[in-house]
Amino acid sequence: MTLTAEPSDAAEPGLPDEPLHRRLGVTDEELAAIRDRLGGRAPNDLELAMFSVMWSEHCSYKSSRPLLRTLPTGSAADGVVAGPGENAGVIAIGDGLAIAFKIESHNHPSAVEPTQGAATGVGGILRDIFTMGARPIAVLDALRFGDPADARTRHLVEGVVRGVGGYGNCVGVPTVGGELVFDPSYAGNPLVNVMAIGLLELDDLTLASAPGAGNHVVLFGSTTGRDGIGGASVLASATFGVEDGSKRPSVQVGDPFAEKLLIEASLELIRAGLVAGLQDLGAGGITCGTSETADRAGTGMRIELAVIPRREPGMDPFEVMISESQERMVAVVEPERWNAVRAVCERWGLPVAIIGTVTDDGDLTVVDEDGAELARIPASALTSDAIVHERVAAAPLRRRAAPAPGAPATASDGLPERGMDPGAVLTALLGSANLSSRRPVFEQYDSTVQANTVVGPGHGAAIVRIKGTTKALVASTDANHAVGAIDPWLGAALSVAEATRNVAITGARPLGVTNCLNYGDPTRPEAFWQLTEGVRGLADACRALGLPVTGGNVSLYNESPTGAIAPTPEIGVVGLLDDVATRVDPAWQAPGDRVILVGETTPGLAGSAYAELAGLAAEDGPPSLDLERERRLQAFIREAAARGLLASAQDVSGGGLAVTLAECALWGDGDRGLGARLRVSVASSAAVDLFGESPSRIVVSATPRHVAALVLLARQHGLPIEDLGEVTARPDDGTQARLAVELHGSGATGSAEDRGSRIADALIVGLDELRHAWEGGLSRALGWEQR
Amino acid sequence: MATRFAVNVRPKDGILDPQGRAVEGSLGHLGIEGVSAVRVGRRVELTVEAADEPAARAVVERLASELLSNPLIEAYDVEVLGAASSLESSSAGAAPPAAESASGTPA
Amino acid sequence: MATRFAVNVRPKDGILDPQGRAVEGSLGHLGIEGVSAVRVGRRVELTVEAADEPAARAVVERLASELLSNPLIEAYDVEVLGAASSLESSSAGAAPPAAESASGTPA
Amino acid sequence: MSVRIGVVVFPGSNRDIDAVNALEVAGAEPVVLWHDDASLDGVAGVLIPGGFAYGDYLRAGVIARFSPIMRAVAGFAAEGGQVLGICNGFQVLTEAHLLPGALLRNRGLRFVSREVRIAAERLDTPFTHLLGGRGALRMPVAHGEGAFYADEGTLDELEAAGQVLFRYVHSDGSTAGGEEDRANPNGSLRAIAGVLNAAGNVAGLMPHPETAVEAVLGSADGLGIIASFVASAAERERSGGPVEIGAR
Ligand SMILES: Nc1ncnc2c1ncn2[C@@H]1O[C@H](COP(=O)(O)OP(=O)(O)O)[C@@H](O)[C@H]1O
Ligand SMILES: [Mg+2]
Repeated sequence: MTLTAEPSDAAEPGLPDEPLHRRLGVTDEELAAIRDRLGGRAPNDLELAMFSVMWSEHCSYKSSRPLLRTLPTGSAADGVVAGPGENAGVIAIGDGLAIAFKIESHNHPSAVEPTQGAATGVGGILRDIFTMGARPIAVLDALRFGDPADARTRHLVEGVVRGVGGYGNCVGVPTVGGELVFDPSYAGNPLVNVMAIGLLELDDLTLASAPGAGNHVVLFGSTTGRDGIGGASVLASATFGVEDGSKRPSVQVGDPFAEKLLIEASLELIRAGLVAGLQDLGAGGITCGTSETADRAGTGMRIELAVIPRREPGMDPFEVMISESQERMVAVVEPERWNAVRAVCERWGLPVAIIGTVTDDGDLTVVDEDGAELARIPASALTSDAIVHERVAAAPLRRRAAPAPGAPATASDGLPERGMDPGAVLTALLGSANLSSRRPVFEQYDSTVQANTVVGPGHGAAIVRIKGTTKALVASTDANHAVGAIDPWLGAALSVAEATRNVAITGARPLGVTNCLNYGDPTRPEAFWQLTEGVRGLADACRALGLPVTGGNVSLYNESPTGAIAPTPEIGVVGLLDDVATRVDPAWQAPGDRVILVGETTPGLAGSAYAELAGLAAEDGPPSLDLERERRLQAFIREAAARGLLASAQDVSGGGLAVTLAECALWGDGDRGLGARLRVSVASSAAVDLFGESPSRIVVSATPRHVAALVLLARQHGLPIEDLGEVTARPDDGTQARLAVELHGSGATGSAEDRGSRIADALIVGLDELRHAWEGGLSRALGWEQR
Repeated sequence: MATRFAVNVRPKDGILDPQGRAVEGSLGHLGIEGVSAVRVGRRVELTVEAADEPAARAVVERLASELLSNPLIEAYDVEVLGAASSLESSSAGAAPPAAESASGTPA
Repeated sequence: MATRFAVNVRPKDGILDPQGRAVEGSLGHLGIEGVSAVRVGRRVELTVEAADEPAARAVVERLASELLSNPLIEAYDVEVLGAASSLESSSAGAAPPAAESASGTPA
Repeated sequence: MSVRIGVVVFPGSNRDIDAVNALEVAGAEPVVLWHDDASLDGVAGVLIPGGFAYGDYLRAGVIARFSPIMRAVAGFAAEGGQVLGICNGFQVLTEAHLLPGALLRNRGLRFVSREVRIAAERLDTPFTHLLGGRGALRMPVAHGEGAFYADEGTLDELEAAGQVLFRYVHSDGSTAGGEEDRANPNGSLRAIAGVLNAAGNVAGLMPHPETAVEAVLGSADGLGIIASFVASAAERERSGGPVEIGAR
């Protein structure tokens, strides 16, 4: 057999006259390891193609597997029913119900074709969820791009958002949250990470395994075409080169309509107990779906190539075996259930075929029409026994300074030094590309379909009720790349802290963590060190907060000729509210309520939005994180919420305390806005207190009669607490409400007299100005028409 | 000189065409038989004011490859629909009959 | 006999065409001048197996008026692209040059 | 015994989940009607829910129109049965010529998902008689093709005949402007959000009253529309024929 059509005329990293394995991205060392697993025999071309996709970074986790073993994965005591290794993590939530959730990247496909790349990313993660027997009930999209003023970025943003929306809207799963972040490090390599959450009855839990020799292997869903050939190996495992524009592998096109039918048919098959195992086909196509399910069950499979339904004539065996055509599933079906399975698929208008048989020999065997063997590979060699590389990690010799693009390096308290009006700084931050309202984006996503959305995108963590119960799920995604670029351990730990805090401030109990590790080329020691540190930060934070990591995804080689991305450990958290009626909102509720800061403000502006805007001192570092304090803070806020002491709660994150206060004000009273009259004590510098992003802080509001109880509760948790002032009524004279923050304390005036005289001693700004900045910031940054 | 063109954009060979597939799937309900290989694309008609036809065609080609089609997943061809006074063409409803047609695939 | 057809569907006169407007709006960014009256429609290519061409055309007309266009807002015309073996046409990428074209507006 | 209301499910429908929930909240018994069946199973009213029937490929609603179930729905409507189409269901009903006008691409060319306000023009229809007022109702929209269009003459006729059922409004109840007004999410002509057929028994609207039926979801303002529909379907069933609701 020869490979007549190249797996992708483009995708081979090497030169055309190189041996086939290298052209498929398989190293000489890996080829030797493949021979080992074939009992010393050389693979034929089809087998080599199958190994090349399965031993790609994307499918095999060959660089990251040893690291991932260090993560805390929880136990039945945490409610964990399925952990890493399954299509999605599953956690029981009582009432016989469970949630399945996971986050996954589609970075490289989205860089090539943003709309289809993002769309198929949504499709892929949804399949992971319903393959487990869960109905997808929510999607969150975490997106990262380069400079929003850049034409290429704008094209990517437009396309990715269209892709996420176009797919999610059509399949009828609400997109309830996410992130949109701009940073120059993503210019050549955008990040598209999508998280999905599903709800299932525990009885319906279905695993991706292929038990029972003699069972049918059934393929249903779309037909198999040439699209996405070699996508896994090529797209996810190779650094983007300059010349990629001309050498593009085939693009996968998503069909959300077919996915919707696939969801309904799959869930119907599962509920009727018609399948013994179910696996979606994603990266690695049929090769991956069959070898993984067989390996998990300790069985083998014999696949009859000729009966696989195709979209095009003349496809080569390797094309059929590694095609990444979307919207396909493999089911393992007992022969007596086949007719029922076929009936369900046909009712939903989906092509369905028996493509093979489960065997007991442990091999994945591919045969042609005449029964001649085209390939025979131990299933384990393609999956659990795939090669693992011990990569070299090395910290950079010199610590990096925080990236502050185009900003002048000035003292970290540059704000008072330069006599800047803190109100103007706040307005600039709120109107900035990263902190302004994401409304222009999330309004393109159906966030309400299924009639469960209690809080959609835009106001902190998303809240989705569980119909028929008083419960609700609370979800957030976060990643701190800016600190991660300076200290990858800290960046990862901060990401976990923020994502869990976002969930906890609603009063919910975080249940578990999923993560998408977006890093650079693991063969580069510094990049591998970043990954190592990131995993350590993730593990440390999850242990400290007592949370299991139930799944995730690793995306490496996120580099372009302009450099590697900032390390980006995207963290997805799902929490549970036992009674949705007790949820706490971030918005201020009523005039007269007290505004209270819980937690300690610590120095360090590196990695903050303020530093990006105003510059920072060369010696300044990022703020520190005390995971034990974070744990106490989250325990405090949950208890305060449970006891009904809170009118509102919002955490301090991007843009610092001032931005948090502005959000509470703008969203106050059903988005009509509520002002406040506050005093903030400044310890070292106004910039740190107003705009610093030191973690583990929450702004709450409460009716005056609950303040004493809150103070006591904070003391009991060993947390500092400061009453900042009160929420004010809207002026009756029709003038706009204002946010007024007076600064006092030693740092407010500074030590030198002349310095003190130039310090603005108050932040006073009207909500109309703030709202204008906040609402229009993103459209202005992207050059979108405002409406 | 004003010329009216049409740019026909269609999914490339081998690229999934969900719309075409959906139309085929609905033919049964319409009681229509014998229809196959349905491909759904876009057709953009436009008037170009340029010195001569080659100059006008160059403009259309650029538009077609950079804006109107996505070369990764779509192919296009350009048709000349005929001379058009820009005024006339701006209200052109039914297209004038195709005068000439040529195929092109983006580089 | 298998014939390949194209049905061109476009927004009727007087119906605002926001897509066309969007194309016109982005011409400036591309530095393209002299383009006007942009109308964005659909083009559906299909193969019809019928006894003869008139029979095939009747099928296409029915499809075009009932399914492919909405007479309230759209007009269409039908082009004959040429004879096609159904197999060939199923992977038809670039259209063969238009052999003939006729305009029609649904009743 | 609660009244049985059919919810038509096409391949690609997705707000059927919302519709079933809303009907239950309104005290009705939802009955799923599969697109490939030609029978309405004796239901008292038909709700065509939102979603992307057949992927909304080609034109929203056009392929669905040819489903066997739509012949049954047309027959039911011709006999005076109440039919409510929401979002994609509205698109299907216009494509099927059971409602006037057409729904074009949103003028902004983007999908629009947000909360809007609409107000009923008439309170004497099977779909609005329990609303109790013409105040602004809050509910979500989520669509890419929702700009109501008909030619000027038709629009005048629809207005004169009382067939304009809902318009987009501002929070103070004043009618929204054209496409440049955020209150009109899609650029619908004359801010029309929903219409009625001439006989008054078939209605369609783009916003989602069926998703706004519980306070926990942010608004229960849509319940008045769903409840009106359910009540009038029940009334018709009881009286064994078309009912006149209120007086014009
Ligand atoms: N790409 C997106 N898709 C959907 N929602 C988004 C997206 N980006 C941001 N959001 C929403 O906008 C709000 C602000 O985002 P962010 O500042 O990251 O939130 P937070 O400060 O709560 O972590 C959140 O509710 C978030 O879910
Ligand atoms: Mg965040």
